[in-house]
Order: sequence, then structure tokens, then C-alpha cells
Amino acid sequence: MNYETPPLLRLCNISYSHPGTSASLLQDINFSINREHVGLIGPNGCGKTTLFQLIMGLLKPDSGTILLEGNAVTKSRDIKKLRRKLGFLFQHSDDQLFSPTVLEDVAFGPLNLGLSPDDARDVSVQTLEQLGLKDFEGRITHNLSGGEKKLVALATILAMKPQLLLLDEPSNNLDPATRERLIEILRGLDLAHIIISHDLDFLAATCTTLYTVQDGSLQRCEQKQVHSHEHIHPYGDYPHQHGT
Amino acid sequence: MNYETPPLLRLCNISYSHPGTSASLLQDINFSINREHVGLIGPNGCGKTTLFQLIMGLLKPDSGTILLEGNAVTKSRDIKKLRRKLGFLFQHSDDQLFSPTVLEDVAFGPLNLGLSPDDARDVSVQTLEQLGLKDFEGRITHNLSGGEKKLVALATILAMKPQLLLLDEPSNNLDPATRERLIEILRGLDLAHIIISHDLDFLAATCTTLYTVQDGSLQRCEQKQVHSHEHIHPYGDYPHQHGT
Amino acid sequence: MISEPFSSGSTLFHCSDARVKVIGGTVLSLVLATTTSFAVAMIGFLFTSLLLLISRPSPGLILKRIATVNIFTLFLLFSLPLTYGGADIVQLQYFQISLDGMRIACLIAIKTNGILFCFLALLATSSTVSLGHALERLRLPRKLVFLLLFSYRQLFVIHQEYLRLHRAAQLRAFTPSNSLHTYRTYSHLFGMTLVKSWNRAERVHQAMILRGFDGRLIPLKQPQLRKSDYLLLASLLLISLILAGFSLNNPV
Amino acid sequence: MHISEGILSTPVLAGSAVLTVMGTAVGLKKLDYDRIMTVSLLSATFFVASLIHVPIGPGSVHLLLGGLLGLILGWGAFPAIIVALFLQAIFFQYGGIIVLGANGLNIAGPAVLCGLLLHPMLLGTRKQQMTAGFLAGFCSMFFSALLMAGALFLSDQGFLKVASLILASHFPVMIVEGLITMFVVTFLVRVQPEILSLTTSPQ
Ligand SMILES: Nc1ncnc2c1ncn2[C@@H]1O[C@H](COP(=O)(O)OP(=O)(O)OP(=O)(O)O)[C@@H](O)[C@H]1O
Ligand SMILES: Nc1ncnc2c1ncn2[C@@H]1O[C@H](COP(=O)(O)OP(=O)(O)OP(=O)(O)O)[C@@H](O)[C@H]1O
Ligand SMILES: [Mg+2]
Ligand SMILES: [Mg+2]
Repeated sequence: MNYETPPLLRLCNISYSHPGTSASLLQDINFSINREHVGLIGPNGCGKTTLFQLIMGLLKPDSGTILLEGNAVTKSRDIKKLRRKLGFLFQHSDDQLFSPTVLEDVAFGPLNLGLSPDDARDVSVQTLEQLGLKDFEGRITHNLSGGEKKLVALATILAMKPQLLLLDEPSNNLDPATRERLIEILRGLDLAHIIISHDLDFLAATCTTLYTVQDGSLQRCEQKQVHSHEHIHPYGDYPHQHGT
Repeated sequence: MNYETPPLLRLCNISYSHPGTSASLLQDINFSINREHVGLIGPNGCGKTTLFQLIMGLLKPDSGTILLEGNAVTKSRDIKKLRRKLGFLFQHSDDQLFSPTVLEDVAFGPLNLGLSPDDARDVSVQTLEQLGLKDFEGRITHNLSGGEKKLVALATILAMKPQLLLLDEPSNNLDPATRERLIEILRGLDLAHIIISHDLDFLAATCTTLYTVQDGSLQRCEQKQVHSHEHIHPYGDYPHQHGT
Repeated sequence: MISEPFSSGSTLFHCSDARVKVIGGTVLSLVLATTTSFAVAMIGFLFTSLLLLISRPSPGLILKRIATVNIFTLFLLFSLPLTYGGADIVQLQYFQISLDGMRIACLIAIKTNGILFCFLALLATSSTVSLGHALERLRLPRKLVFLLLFSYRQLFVIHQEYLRLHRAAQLRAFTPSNSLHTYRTYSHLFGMTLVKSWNRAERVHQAMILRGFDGRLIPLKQPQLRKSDYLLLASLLLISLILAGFSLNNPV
Repeated sequence: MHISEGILSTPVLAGSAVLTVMGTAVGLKKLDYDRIMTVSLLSATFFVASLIHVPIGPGSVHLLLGGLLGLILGWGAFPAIIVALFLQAIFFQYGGIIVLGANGLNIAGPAVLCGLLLHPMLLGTRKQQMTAGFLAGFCSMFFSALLMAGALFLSDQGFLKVASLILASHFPVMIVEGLITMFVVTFLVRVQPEILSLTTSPQ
């Protein structure tokens, strides 16, 4: 047992409440992930985004430890290291993009990691190509459509070569076509991920394990056999999708 | 035929393109509504929100007329009258709430309509109660959660007693419970509405007619009989919903 | 974060009409600001300290505010005696200490804090919104009051927007340093915030006119002046008048 | 950059208050209700700038960006800055009510002046735009510091040395303000030029 390599990320007894609130939002969260594809569901305001912020070191847990490859993340050096290995896609892409053009935005992370401007550009161009955003380099980020922004935000993260993706409601506000494309992309990446979503079909297509946050605790859903239930609505002839 | 009362709202041959763009976004839109419950679908960026802005007089059509109860809306007096009868719920509630507290925000419209502060307060309190937001009066609007903001934004509109609601993606970012509540509320209101949404189940629950915007034109979907198709995904035992 | 920590409470000042506090506070501050008399400044300082005590602010916060304001006062207290010059010079080893400079620095320290206490006790005990409406009823230009109320309302939204962008930069390994890259990054963060505000302005404006807005903000609460308000105003004005009289008769 | 209460002499307070009232009046007069929302939001954004700390040498300074506001709003920057200063007084007790006139004049005056004078340069080449941006940031800060020093000196001749000390200590800040304003200007030119009134926006 002791000779096993520790998991990439592990949460031990994490508890948290927002300053100024009395009841604790998250209680004794235990969780570990190595190379899995995990989905995370739960009602609005139950603390899903907060959990991601705790993991990324944007919030400090009231108690408990976060372990990266077996080492507790405590000092700001550790947090920096953790942030290099984990990529966090925000719930709102608008909050994530701030450079004038797409290329500059994608190259921002690699530049901060110490790459030369030329290398940073190469990495960025590659990443954009990988996501099918080849001609986007010169586009003004602010003018992109919602779906395009989401994909570019994903590119800014992938360009930093993370080992684990934290995606916060990635399929929100996407039209069916863009949503399909995102599913294809996520399946094509050979990366561990945790996806928050209210869209169960999206999770079914991208994840193998599902957790729920409810009343402050994180629980793994029993993996029952695939269920099938009937489903009725009008206008079934219009090309449609469930759960956008 | 000529003795019939004209419909509440009617669009005749409306065409529009955003200034600076060459291709026209919307072309020859014809549409009328009286007391129906209408759903509106279409891909991202096809001009659904733009159509609402045209109706509300926030944008001026390149050609075509808008008729309110049979009278063309041209002068600013007509537009004012139209804006009293139609309530527009924005895609982003953040843009719609601008007063410090919920009560002040809801009372803003009634005050502008000339109600005395006391009457405006009464109307607002009533509206909030109707939406199940009774204890929200003193809350600071910018601290509300996304779902709460949406409901308060709806209250600000209902407080002005409109005859037709234009709702732009009202179910976005709502959790299943809040979404259900919104459906209940919309069904409980005895008001005509047009709802933009990517969420077909939501539309099925709240609308009787469905239109699509595609390639600039507005088309009514043929109302086929209710269809049923099988539907498979894992974790079916978790209480779930399709299309959030 | 931005907040108005002193505006909530139930003391005499929290319950008083904002118009009364604006007038009384401004007149009293004006007397203190223009006086050159040590005695008047001192009496005024003691009086406003009393006012501050009555408003019962939270001690930790109030000390912090007083400390920030007094950084400059401290700078003057150290620098003026060395640089002021004048006739009264005391030689202290290598330093020439100007007694005039010392006197001026002390006077400034007393006046600064006196006015600060007056502000904290009278104005900071009202919310910005009620101050805004008070200013409008005191006949300040309507457009100016509108600017005040609306920038106040949007402040929090814009600040949070900036903070989220800043956080996104941090998560992408951004570490500030003395470099062009750092300055460019801050410019982009701020520029994006600006662009968003600009576009939000249009949408919020639309939301307002859709709800019948025509340039006038109608307050929901129309506070009525009570007896205690008149009493407070009268006593503040009386004290100011007495101090002003003293101040004119004793220029030093 | 703010002068606190209790330092300036009565004539200086009165004189600057009069000028500030005049500047605000002009700004308000040129402002119609269609633009007032934009000015409110920019005023709030200007306030937020003062919460942004950028590193400089071993420490950090907060931004002012008055020159930028001047470029964007012209005379409208005057009331916008006054409102932001009033809010700063309420929230942080920077400055105060009685010195609002002096602080307003010191900051808004140069901002409007630089904005109006340099705006035509924005219509030129990229290099000219960058120069205009840098100068707007640098000069508005320089004149603000100069006015501040002047206000101190006019209040009491004995403040001469302290005032020049303050002026000198602001030089690095002027350079940072210049650089940041320059970068923000090029950002706006690329992302949304109508903010700088470089293209006719649909009104
Ligand atoms: N900075 C904060 N201070 C106080 N409370 C906060 C703060 N941020 C979030 N909250 C509250 O904490 C709760 C959890 O928020 P969180 O964003 O984690 O929810 P979520 O599960 O991501 O919800 P959603 O599905 O709507 O995104 C909410 O009730 C929210 O109002
Ligand atoms: N002010 C504007 N100037 C120029 N183009 C604009 C403007 N506003 C919107 N557009 C463009 O017009 C198109 C239609 O926008 P609209 O917001 O109506 O789409 P939508 O159907 O509501 O999409 P979504 O489902 O994403 O909300 C988009 O391509 C958008 O980029
Ligand atoms: Mg969330
Ligand atoms: Mg839309």
C-alpha cells in the first residue's frame, strides 16, 4: 500500500463557510482524483463553485488539508505549483478573458510560466488548432460569441499543460452544435477532469463517475446500470437536445 | 373580419441589420400575438435578443412596422405606451437590477408610472409575495444568487402590470427546483408571453406555440403530435431533469 | 472590499435626518477648517470627539481609519519642524528644529482629526443612498446626484468584475513585478473592466427607460423632519457659530 | 494624491472650490441624459482604479488614471471625478468635504485639460496614439502633483520644501501612470474604439 504513488489531488476533511455566514457551506469533504473523469452535480448555491475555489487556493478552508501528489498544500509556493497542474475553467468565460486578442490571451499563461515569446506563441497556436480555433488568433476576444469565448477560455487553460481540469458548468448557454463540439474535445483530451454541470446528458457523455454536493457533503452516486425512461415533449421534430 | 379587435402586438415585414454589418440579421419578420404563450428557439447569435430589442423600441427596424393594438408605433409617445404594456426580462439579470435594495428596485417602475410612494410600496410588496419572495424586500440586489436575481427581475417587471411578457432565456443557470418554481409562476400568471430558450422542456411546459429564428426569418414550427423517444443515461436514480 | 461599516446602527445620529447632518457637519467642518486659532481647534476637536463617541463606531475599524488618515499628518509632524524655517529655531545637535513648523504641524494634526471625527460621526452614519437623496433635496444639481447614486450602485459590480479578472490572471501564473509585462497586464485587466462598464451602461440605461425612467429618481422613502432633527441642527449650528466667533477674535 | 482636511488655508480652499464648482457646472451642462449612465459607470470605474495597486520599485502605488478619463469624457470627466472623490471620502475618508474643492481641482482640472488637448492625437498613427496615451497619464499626474504642491505653498510659504518633496516623490508614479494609460489606450483602440470616440457610435 505505502509504495503506491499518491493521487494527483486529494482533499482531506475540508470544511468551509463564507465569512459572515454562520452555517458551514461545506463539511468534511473527502475526495481524491488521479486520472478519472468526474462529474459534480447539486442545486444552485450548494457550494460547487466554492469547492473549486478552495481547491485552487482562491479560498482558504476553515479546516482540512489539500494534498497535491501526497504533499500538503500550505505555503504560497505549493499553491503556485498546484495552480500549474490544475486548470480552472470559470462558470462565466467573460471573467476569464482579458487580453485584446485571442492569441495574446492564450499566450499569457505560457509567458508567465517563463516561456520565450516565440515558444509561447507556438504553444498557443498549437492549442488553438487542437480546439479547431485556427483562424481565431487575431480576433478580438471581447467580440466573440458566448460559445466561442468558452472554447477560447478552455484554450487559455490547456496552453498551460495542466494535468487536471476543473470545469464549472462548461455547457451553459451553448447551442446544441457547440455543445457537441465541446463533448468531442473533452473526449479527445487525455486529461483527468472534474465537471460541474446541471446537464446530466452532458455529464453522461464526458464522465465516468458522478458525485453530488448536498447539504454540505460530497457523496459519490451509486453507479446503477444505465437507465432508460420515456420522455415526452411536443415539437420533437425540431432537431433538439436535452439539457443545455 | 374587419370588426375583429386587432391583436395586442403585430410585426409587419420587420427587417434589421446591426449598424456596421452588411448582411441583414432579420428579414421580413411577420408575427402577431394576442394572448398566446409562445416559445422562440434558434442557434446562438441568430438574432433572438435583437428581435426583442426591436419590439421594445430599443432598436429601430431598417424597414417594417410594429403595431400595438392595431396602431403603428412610430412617435416616442407610442413607444412609451408600448413599453407600459410589454415587460422585457433581460438575458442577464445583472443589467436589469440597479437599485440598492430589492424593494426599491421593484418599486422603481411603479414610481415612474406616477404612483405615490405608498402605493408603489404596496404594489411591490404584493408582487414579491406573489413570486414567493416575501422576505427579500431589504436584501441588497447585487448579493443575490443568480436564480434569486432572475426572480426579482421578473418581479420588477410584473409590478408594472404588463399585458405581454418577453422573457429572454429565463431558465438559464437555474437549478431544477428554481426552474420548476419559475414554470409554476409562469403558468399561474394569466399573461401572454414570448419566451426565448434553448431549453425545450422548459418551453414545452410553458408554451403552446413554438417559433424558430433561422437564417434571419421567423418560422412557426409545425405542431406535430407529442412525440416520445427513448432516453438513456447513467445515474438515472439521482433525481434529475432534462434541459436546464 | 468596499463597504460602509459605520452606516448601520441605532444611535441618535443614525436615526437623524441626513439633510440635518449634511448641513450641520459641513458648517462645523468649515469652521474647523478655516480657523487658525489653537484654542478653537482644540475645543472643536474635543467636541467632535464627543460626537464620535455618541455615534458608537466599532473601535477596531475606527482606529484603522484614523490611522490611515494620519499617515500624512505624521509625515508633516516629522518634516515640517525640519523644513519650515522661520525665526524660532532650536539647534538640536545636527538638526535645526523650527518651532513654528512644530506649531503648524500640531495645529494641522488637531484640525485634521477634528474634521475627520465630525465626518465619521455625522456623515458616515448615513448610507450613501440617503446622503444622495438628502443632497438632492438640498438642491444640488439633479444630474450630479444621479451620477453619485448610480456610480455608487455600480461600484460593487465593477469592482467584483475587476477582482474576477484579476483572479483569472493569478490562476494563469501571473506574478506582479517591475516589468512592462506587469504594467501591460494591469492595463488589460483595467481596460477590459472599462469596456465592460461601458457596455453595461447602455444595457442598464435601456433597462431603466423600459421601466419608465425619464431622468428623475424618485425616492421610495420621503423622510420627514422631526423635532429631534431640528434640535440637532440648531445645536450644531449654535456650536459652529460660537466657535466661528471665537476664531475671528483670536486669530492665533 | 489627496490632501486631507485641515491643511489648506481659507483663501486656497475658497478659490479652488469656486473653480471646481465652475468646472463641474460646465461638465454637467455638456452632459445629457442619454450619456449620464455612461458617465456614472466610468466614474465608478475610476473609483475602482484607485483600488488597483501596481508594483513600483519595492512598494506599490494605486492608480489614478484621471488622464484616461479626460481622454474618454472630455469635460464630462470633471463631474465624474468629483463624484468619485466624494465616494472615496465616504468610504475611506480620503480627503473630505471641505477640501473636495481643492482635491477636485487638482485631479479633475489636469485630467480634463490633458484629455481635451491630447484627444486629437488619437486620430493619428499608432505611434501618435501611444504618445497621446503616455502623455495623458504622465502630464495629468504631473500637473496634479504641481497643483497640489502649489496649493500647499499658497496656503503657507513654509510648506515650500515639503511641497517640493511631494512633487519629486511623484515622479515614478507619473511614469507608471503614463505607461498604464498608454497601454489602456491601445487596448481600447483595438477592442472598442468608440469608447475613445474614434468611430461614430450608433446613438
Ligand atoms: N464571497 C461570498 N461571500 C458570501 N457568500 C458567498 C460568497 N460567494 C458565494 N456565496 C454564497 O455561497 C453559496 C455557494 O455559492 P457557490 O457559487 O459555490 O454555489 P454553486 O453551487 O456554484 O451554485 P450555482 O449552481 O448557482 O453556480 C451561495 O449561497 C452563495 O450565495
Ligand atoms: N450592437 C451590436 N452591434 C453589432 N452586432 C451586434 C450587436 N449586438 C448583437 N450583435 C450581433 O448580432 C447577432 C445576434 O445577436 P443576438 O444577441 O440577437 O443573438 P441571440 O439569438 O440572442 O443569441 P444567444 O442565444 O447567444 O443569446 C450576434 O452575431 C451578435 O454578435
Ligand atoms: Mg457555481
Ligand atoms: Mg440572446
